Amino acid sequence: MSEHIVSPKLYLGIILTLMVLTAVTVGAAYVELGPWNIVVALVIATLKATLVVLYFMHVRYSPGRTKLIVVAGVFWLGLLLFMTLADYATRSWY
Amino acid sequence: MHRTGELYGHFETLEQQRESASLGMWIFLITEVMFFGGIFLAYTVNRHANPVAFAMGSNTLDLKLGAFNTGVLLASSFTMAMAVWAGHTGKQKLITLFLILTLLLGGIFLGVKTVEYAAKFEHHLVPGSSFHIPAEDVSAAAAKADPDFAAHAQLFFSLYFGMTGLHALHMVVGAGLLIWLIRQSMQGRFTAKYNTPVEMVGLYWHFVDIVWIYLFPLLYLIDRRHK
Amino acid sequence: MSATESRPAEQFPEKHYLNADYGIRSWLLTTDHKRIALLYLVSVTFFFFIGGIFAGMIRLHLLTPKGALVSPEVYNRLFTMHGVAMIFFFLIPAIPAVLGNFFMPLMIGAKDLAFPKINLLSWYLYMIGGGLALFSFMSGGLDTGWTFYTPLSSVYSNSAVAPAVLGIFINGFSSILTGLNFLVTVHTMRAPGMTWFRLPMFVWANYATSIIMILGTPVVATTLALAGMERLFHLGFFNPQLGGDPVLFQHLFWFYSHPAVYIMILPAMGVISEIIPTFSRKPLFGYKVMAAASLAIAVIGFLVWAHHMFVAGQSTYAALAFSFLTMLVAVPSAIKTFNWTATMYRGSISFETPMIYAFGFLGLFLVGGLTGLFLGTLGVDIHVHDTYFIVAHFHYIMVGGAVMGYMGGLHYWWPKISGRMYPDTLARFSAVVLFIGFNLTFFPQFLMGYAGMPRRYHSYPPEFQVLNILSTAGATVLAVGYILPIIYLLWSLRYGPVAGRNPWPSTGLEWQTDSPPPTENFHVTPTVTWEAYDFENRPDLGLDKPLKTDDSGRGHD
Amino acid sequence: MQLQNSSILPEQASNFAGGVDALTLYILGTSLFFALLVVVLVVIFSLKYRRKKQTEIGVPVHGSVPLEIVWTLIPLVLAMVMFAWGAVIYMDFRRAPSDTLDVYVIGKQWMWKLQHTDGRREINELHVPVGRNVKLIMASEDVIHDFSIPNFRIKMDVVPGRYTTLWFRATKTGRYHFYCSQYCGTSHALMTGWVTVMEPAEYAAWLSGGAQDANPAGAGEKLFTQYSCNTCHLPTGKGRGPSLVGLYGSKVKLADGTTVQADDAYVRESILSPKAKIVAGYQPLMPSFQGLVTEEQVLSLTAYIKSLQAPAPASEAPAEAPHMGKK
Ligand code: HEA
Ligand code: HEA
Ligand code: HEC
Ligand code: CUA
Ligand SMILES: [Cu+2]
Repeated sequence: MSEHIVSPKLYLGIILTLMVLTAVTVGAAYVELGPWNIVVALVIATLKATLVVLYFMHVRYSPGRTKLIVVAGVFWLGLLLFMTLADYATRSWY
Repeated sequence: MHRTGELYGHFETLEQQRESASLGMWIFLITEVMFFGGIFLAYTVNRHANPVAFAMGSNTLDLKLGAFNTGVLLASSFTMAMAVWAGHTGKQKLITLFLILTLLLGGIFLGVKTVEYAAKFEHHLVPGSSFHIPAEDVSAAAAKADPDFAAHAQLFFSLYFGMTGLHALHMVVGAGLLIWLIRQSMQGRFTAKYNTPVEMVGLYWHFVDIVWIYLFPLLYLIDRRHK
Repeated sequence: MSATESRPAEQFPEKHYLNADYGIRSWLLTTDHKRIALLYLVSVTFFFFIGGIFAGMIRLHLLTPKGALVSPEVYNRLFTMHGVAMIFFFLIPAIPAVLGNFFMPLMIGAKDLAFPKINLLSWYLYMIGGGLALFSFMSGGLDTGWTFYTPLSSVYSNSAVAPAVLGIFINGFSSILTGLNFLVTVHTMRAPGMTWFRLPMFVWANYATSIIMILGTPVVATTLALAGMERLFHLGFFNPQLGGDPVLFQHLFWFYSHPAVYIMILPAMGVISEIIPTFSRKPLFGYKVMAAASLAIAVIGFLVWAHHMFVAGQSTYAALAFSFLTMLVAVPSAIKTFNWTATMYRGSISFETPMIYAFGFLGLFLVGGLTGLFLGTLGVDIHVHDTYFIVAHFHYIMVGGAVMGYMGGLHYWWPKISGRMYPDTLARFSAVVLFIGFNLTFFPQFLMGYAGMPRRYHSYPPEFQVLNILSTAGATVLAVGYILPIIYLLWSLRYGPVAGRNPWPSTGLEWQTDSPPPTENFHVTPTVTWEAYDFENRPDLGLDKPLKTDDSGRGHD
Repeated sequence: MQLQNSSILPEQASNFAGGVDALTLYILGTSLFFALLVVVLVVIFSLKYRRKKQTEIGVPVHGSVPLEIVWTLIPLVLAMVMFAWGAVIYMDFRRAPSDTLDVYVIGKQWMWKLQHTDGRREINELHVPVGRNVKLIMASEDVIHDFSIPNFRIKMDVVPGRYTTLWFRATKTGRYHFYCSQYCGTSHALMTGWVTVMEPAEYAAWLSGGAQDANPAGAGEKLFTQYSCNTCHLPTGKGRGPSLVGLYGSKVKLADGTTVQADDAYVRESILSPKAKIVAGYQPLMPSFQGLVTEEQVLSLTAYIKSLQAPAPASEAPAEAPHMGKK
């Protein structure tokens, strides 16, 4: 399956990026952005998670089936969150 | 179910066995995603309902320790990835080395977590009968329109302990798996041809890392600006 | 059974999975999926009877408006424990863990599931969970309703909630591991030639079910864990007095528990999709559509959960969306119903016991499913929500549908499981008793429900008494219909005539091996060269060639 | 008790009943059609194609794409009609008209406490005039309950920690059972009562008779002083908080630019968590009264605020409406 062998150099690049992103997100937390603070924090977290999934977990080099599983998992989590929060968001509508 | 070498009797080939293990692991991780998903949802809804208490609770967490730990865990993911790489390239010594490094970093993470937990115990911020919020915090919160602050803060801390505790539990399981791998690896069981266990534990370890990648901003970062 | 008589008598195989090894250890430590299936068979039957006894007491109590049997406290415990035992410990594991476990590997030509040890672990988790539930039943019982709504369950109830919740939590992992095992098995363990579109529909059904199990069950596990912690440590995730929200619990609970109803019905649909072609000696009508419909039910089934909460205080617009999606999920079920009917068209239909059950399923599932449409419709649900109309709806679909399917499957595969035949006439008779008793029990409940009788009432206004008496009378008939099979199936183990490899005959791989099968399932790994349900090109079955396809030209597609 | 008439449907006694029953009959018709279709086909096939010879097999028909499409589309369309029709009824059910007679309902294990706007209290009984729009504003003191009136074809959960509302217009005088429909513990089955629908004149007589507590608006006025609300909310609007005169029913502009309808839920939220919605032009100074005031006191305060109507449009109150508040 994932017989593709990633070079340690790439891994090193990824981990450095992850560290930088961590520093960025900590810094951003102190900047007053109103509701955007949450968005920024979560976008950076998602970026980091994506890097881990694609490279450390080799999904980028994995067969379509693995990709499908990952996408399906994220999608279902999204369903749970989105559809429930949609209720809360629209409670006050008439 | 008899077994010949690495191959279990109900499989026809090693390739089939490897594929099954990998598929099984990925499916397992998806169930984990949904498992944590429920708590993340509970966190979101409760935070939305009690913004003041959650913001103040979040500010009691030690950001330096949290950020440090994030770095540690990311680094451990890196060493884990290197262990898998060493497996694929058949460098037996390196497998063991990287596994040990991963275990060490995981240990540091758990150690720091213990320090953080201990601080919370000291300040009576652990949900339960001894939970206590200083009176001035309560009145400060009441001024910000949350008279039931003590209860709501307790909610924050129960989610904090629930989420980080569940994460730590996963780390402990992961550490156990690493020890099991290290023992096998020292016996030279893993080769370029057979290293499925290393790869599988690797997937698990990265997943646990990802959970933390989200826990860190949600618990430590959001609402920092209020201080 | 008549087909058997015309064929040469077969011998009971000398060595098979049942006598491969002896002693209690050989069962409790087995990794043979067939033996694990039998462990499940015994345990789910046990819980069915526990639940059935509670049901009997419920019905007896409701004979009079004031309540004939027990105090309100006890009555509330009865229906809660009835629901918990039946849903979590009987019906959810029933078809997948018994029939699926036994037959999926056989049907795809594998030696076992992909992870035999995990399979055994699933059973142990089930037993631990079940043990905790029993412990809760015996140490004061449980009075929250099977839905565990907060803050009633987490703050106000004084019953043994914690052990029950923990039991269901642990049982959830059993379900997750079963689903995981099935998914991997279908992907990696198929015999040569067994392509995706040659899989029997029962395998597709279990595949779809497994998807629900792995994606839904973890969420109910977290939910119950949160509710349990809320109860034990006085936290407030769902308690408004401490800052939480009770409706959130309902969202989380139904996110699993609605899809869970499809965990119950999909495998039963799979069983029916095996039985109808076999006893019509004809391919399943619209094979690919049927497979797609199973997956569609599993996926769309995840989008409708809040139809249980139309009057629970969710937003108006969310209710609209969920009602809309509920209507969509009814469509694949409609497609399935029509395809089963069409499968019988121009078949060669015989009426052995499994087919009688399949007819029962079809009729009762129709009523249950169609009444689901009333509930999915917003305007009507505000009237019938939490009345006996709901009770009737779900018993029609779960008892009339899923349990009928389970019984049908048990009768269909019994010769393979045990190697022996049961008395067919008696079995058909008891299927008919079941059908009559069932309708007598639950049809009146539609009427009382629409007239306004709320569910979970230990006493009720006198105008509902006549209907309640009818319902109780029906339940006694129903009980007979469930006890008879136990008797004759056990009898057949010893005295039943030898069944032979393929008594009906049927096209699936599972019928190619001995009855009962050997431990390794097949003496030689089979290679599949035929399509599913293809009676036409199977000389080995000893059947005629089909009549000439007719002028309508619709012989093949 | 109302006896059922000869029809299979229970008595229809509200504006919703006819619509719900009509929709039920439509779904019933559709269902009967499909159920009969399938059953008749199964019977015909069973008779016509029953096995005649032991080794016979059926004609291998594999499927038909046009048929599949037909029996996908027909149910889909019929189900969409059900959805749309049901949605229309539901929207009506969720959106109360503005001219309602309000009754406050508090559910607790295991009784219903009801209070009319002029102070008349009832337990497990509800008196309403025929032909008037009535709105129940409901809260729970403990677990979730549900107020359900089958002859009106409506019900709504009563959820702790917030308000839910239920509205109807009774169309027939008489006594109708109401039930608690959400399982709420031991005596759930005893949490029932009767709605009495009366002629308006009779109703007015009933209202004025019987024990009458200080009306909630009056009680609310006392609380308004007791909790020093009046120190910030001056009727002139010159206080630290906005004037509450004429607030109820108006549209409020918020600091974040949105507007909200000032209904019961909004007033309740303003009292319990003022920070949630800040009125444009004001500082978030108001303290929360969460935990200080009980649900009943919130209801009284709300009733008082409601009674503070600007003097100008006095016309909207119908003649038989109970007068609200003083001056
Ligand atoms: C196996 C279990 C099972 C299954 C399969 C279903 C299937 C369906 N259920 Fe049911 N349901 C339950 C078990 C099940 N249900 C339980 C246990 C409860 C109560 C829980 C509790 O509160 O305790 C419940 C409650 C319940 C509610 C909540 C009611 C309330 O509390 O107010 C609703 C509302 O939408 C609903 C709808 C449906 C629908 C639309 C389907 C559909 O999937 C049905 C689809 C089938 C058909 C439609 C029949 C075949 C179709 C045709 C012949 C063609 C004609 C079709 C059309 C015109 C579309 N169900
Ligand atoms: C798979 C699920 C399943 C199954 C199979 C059944 C089977 C039956 N159920 Fe039930 N039921 C539920 C799931 C199920 N139920 C659920 C989820 C609820 C909701 C719970 C809640 O509200 O929380 C419910 C609620 C429920 C109620 C409503 C209680 C209330 O709201 O107050 C009633 C009332 O008639 C009822 C009756 C029955 C009957 C008569 C049977 C019969 O089919 C059972 C027949 C079987 C036997 C009778 C056992 C075999 C015979 C013996 C062991 C001999 C002894 C027999 C006697 C003494 C009669 N069930
Ligand atoms: C310390 C001053 C203060 C006190 C005391 C106070 N309020 Fe307020 N109130 C405010 C301010 C300032 C606002 C506007 C900002 C906001 O929306 O929070 C407000 C807003 C409101 C609103 C919304 C008004 C609108 O125009 O939308 C209501 C209703 C209300 N208060 C009711 C009460 C009640 C009832 C009490 C007593 C139980 C009370 N208030 C006590 C300061 C106060
Ligand atoms: Cu209150 Cu049921
Ligand atoms: Cu549902």
